Amino acid sequence: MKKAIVIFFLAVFGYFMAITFLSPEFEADRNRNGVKDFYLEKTVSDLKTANTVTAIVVNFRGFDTLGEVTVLFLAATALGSILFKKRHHIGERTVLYPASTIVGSGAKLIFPAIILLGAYVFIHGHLTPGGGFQGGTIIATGFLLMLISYRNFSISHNILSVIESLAGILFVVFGFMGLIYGGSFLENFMGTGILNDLFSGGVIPVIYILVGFKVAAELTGLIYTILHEKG
Amino acid sequence: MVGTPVFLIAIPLLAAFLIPLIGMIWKESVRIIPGLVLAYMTVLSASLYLFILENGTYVETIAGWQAPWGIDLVFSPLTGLLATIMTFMGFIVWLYSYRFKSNVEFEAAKKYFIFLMLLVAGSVGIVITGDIFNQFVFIEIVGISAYALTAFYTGRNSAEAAFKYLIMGSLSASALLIAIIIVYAQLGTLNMAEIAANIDQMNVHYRIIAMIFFIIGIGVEAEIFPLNGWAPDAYTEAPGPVGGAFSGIVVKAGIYAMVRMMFTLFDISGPMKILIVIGLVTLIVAETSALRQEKLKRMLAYSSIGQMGLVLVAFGMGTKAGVFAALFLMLNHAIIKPLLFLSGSFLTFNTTEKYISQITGMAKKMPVVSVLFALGALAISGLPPFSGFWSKLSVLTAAADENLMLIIALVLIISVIEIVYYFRVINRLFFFEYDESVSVKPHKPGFNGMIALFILAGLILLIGFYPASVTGYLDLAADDLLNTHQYIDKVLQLGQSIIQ
Amino acid sequence: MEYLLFTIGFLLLVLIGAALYAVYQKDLLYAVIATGVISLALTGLFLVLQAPDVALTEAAIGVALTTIIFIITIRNTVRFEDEKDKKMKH
Amino acid sequence: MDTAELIRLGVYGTSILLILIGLYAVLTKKSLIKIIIGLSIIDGGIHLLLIGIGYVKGGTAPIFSPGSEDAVARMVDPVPQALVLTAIVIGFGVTAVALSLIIRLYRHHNTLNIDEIKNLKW
Repeated sequence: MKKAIVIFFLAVFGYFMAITFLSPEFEADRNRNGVKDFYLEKTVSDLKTANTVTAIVVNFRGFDTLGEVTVLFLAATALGSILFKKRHHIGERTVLYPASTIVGSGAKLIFPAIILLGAYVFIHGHLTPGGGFQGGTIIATGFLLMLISYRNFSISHNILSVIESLAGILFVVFGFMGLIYGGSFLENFMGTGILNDLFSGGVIPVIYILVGFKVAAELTGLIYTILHEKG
Repeated sequence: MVGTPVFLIAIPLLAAFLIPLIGMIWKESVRIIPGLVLAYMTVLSASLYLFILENGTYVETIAGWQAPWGIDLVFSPLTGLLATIMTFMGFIVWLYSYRFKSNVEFEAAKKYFIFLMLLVAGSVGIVITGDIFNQFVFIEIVGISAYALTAFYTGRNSAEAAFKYLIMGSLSASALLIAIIIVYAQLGTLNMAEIAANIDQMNVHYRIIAMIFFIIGIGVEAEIFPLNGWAPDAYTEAPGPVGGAFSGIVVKAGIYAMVRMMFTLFDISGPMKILIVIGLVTLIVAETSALRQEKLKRMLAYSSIGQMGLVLVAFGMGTKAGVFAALFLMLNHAIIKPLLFLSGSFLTFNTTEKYISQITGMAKKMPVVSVLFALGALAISGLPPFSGFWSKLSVLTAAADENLMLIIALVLIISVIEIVYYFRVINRLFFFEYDESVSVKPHKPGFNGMIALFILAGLILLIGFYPASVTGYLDLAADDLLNTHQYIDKVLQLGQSIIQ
Repeated sequence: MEYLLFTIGFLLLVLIGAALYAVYQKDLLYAVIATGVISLALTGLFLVLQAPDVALTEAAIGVALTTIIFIITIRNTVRFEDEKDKKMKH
Repeated sequence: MDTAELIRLGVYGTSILLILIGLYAVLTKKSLIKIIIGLSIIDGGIHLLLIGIGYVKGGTAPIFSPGSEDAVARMVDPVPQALVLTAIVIGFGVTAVALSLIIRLYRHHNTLNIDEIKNLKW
């Protein structure tokens, strides 16, 4: 009975979705000259940033990004709060068996490469695909690999928390510097340089690198917390 | 001025990132900094509000891009009023919970205050932002803080209440995202003013579907029926002050988002009727449920949902008087409900179940708190001469202007129901003998908590005896909401539109 | 163009297949791996649909991190949807 | 029907199907982990939908390489991509919180079956 209701509901929902998105009018009525062209044009002419997505994420819609790193920060904090135990001893990591020699050495071999890749991705965020989020998550996966391969590989929670806090504070401070030197919060107040140079785009790469540090620290901390949870 | 609207969001975020760092060195700071930040936000918001009352709506651009292209923050008589109320209530809740968990873990207190601060900041963000995707981000900030606060006590049911809230919250966030997709695909913009200016270029079918998704997406925060299943559990399981924060801050932000969407974004003939229907259903279901509750906080939660239904009904009338009445109701509710939650949480201190029967005869043991609770109960059920009376009266007059006899009758019936269930509690509180086997052990309420309660009670009496002290501001806010053209003109200052 | 169409069609089929498998599979570990496959297919699609930034994010978050936190949760709780066979936990 | 139309219908149709499958899992499944899996499937569908909105036939990625500054007309819409980036990260945060709640529920109830956990009324 319950299933019948659910399927009926899904059918209605699917019908509405289908008539919205699948009808040819959806494409025909679309207004193509929205904000898109403006962004593409200004990214090259004003911001000198090759990657338009980065320009949008960090500059045009930078406020969203500030909110987004806050969401991650909140999630990491919430995880600690929800899994909080009265007698808080750092439990054994939930890795049942130690990794085999092959996995262990492989992880050791790959780990620096992953970190390097992550750093490359977020340093070149304004030139090539990628950026702070991508690089940060790649670095977090590197730490994850080490955490699950070695039972006694540990990261200081305090250091993670310091990195995270400093990156977040600097992000907001750069926003305020935009307010002071440029006139509005998060404004690109530095010289933008030449398109496709490593040092171009003004404040964009700086902020994206901060985002990278923050995301990497937050995600690593998050995984670390949940890995030390014994059911 | 001590800042611009963006400070209302940037400063709490800065403080949230700073607290773990300073907390390592100076433990007490995790309690003090949030209080300072909330106090600063209140002062800033109030001074900005007074500033814009003289100089007109203030639109702040972010990252230096004019409104249709960048994100903008709109500080108008309406949003300013709401932001001031929210930040002030946030400060009150902080004041109440300042000593909260003082004897327990430092880590827990740190997290609690970070969540509380970001809850307030996110709610203010929902209100003052001028961009629908930015609003989505703020809704998520509020959401995650709220889930974490609900699950704060490691009791048995709190995780479950939070989980229920999380499922509904993230489903509705998905609906909101679909609505944003439809609007962006059709109009190529995310700016509210730009959407409002060009909404008639959008196919009517898509407009209606997008609006339905918007209602689902915002409905969870606004506690409309049937998306409010999370509320009674979350209010019950969350720490006492958090119930006050939810009803005083989060719900207001949800209602604002909904109303802004209906009045400004989607200009469909008859959306007001939708609001009235949603509001009436919410009102009736919630108030009849409140009558049946055995637990104090569940009853308060249902009462809160019912009040929000009434607010939507008043907004749905669509007239100046209706909007004025709705805003008046929101203001009163934002003051009275936290008072009820906070004093109720003193009365049921340290109990897990929080049954109404457990407060039997507490008036003899904790007279001041009981009197304050009774004051809130009388005010919210709309008895003169307290503040609730004036807002209910304005709803009735607004309905009478429009000849909506059904609404008048229903509001009167609902008021009777409210009086019945609140008097049930008051009766138990004052006219029953204290029974040690049933009732909770009385305790000495904290000094800071009592100050918070007295401030709220003072406001209730002030508005009750001098309603003229606030009606002027509410009048300006109502004008602001109804004047869509002015909103569009102010935000798109140069008069430029990207869509020809 | 045919090549593009074929790639997209294949990825879409993988998506739907993996989603159905994830919903119907009683063994949660397999279901979680299937969600990882969904993310992988999405990564490919984002790449084909000219969104390399999103593809990178989805690859790191969707494929690696989400899957691993799901697996850790399963390890800490139960592995089977039915839970009748409690001793089969791990 | 030309290629662009086929791609468009396929992408939109698949994302709607994904959303429906996810919703089905959320609404009918008894296991809490299955519910969260359903949520992440819904998220995936919505992200695909957003990317589909921005896609133009024969478009290139919105990244300028040296000498291609005039390629603006052929680029796909970068805005939905930025939105998806934000949405993915937010979705991950919500998933992590949900899973930690699940771990705590299991600690208390020793089960993840939604019928056995419900001691709060709906």
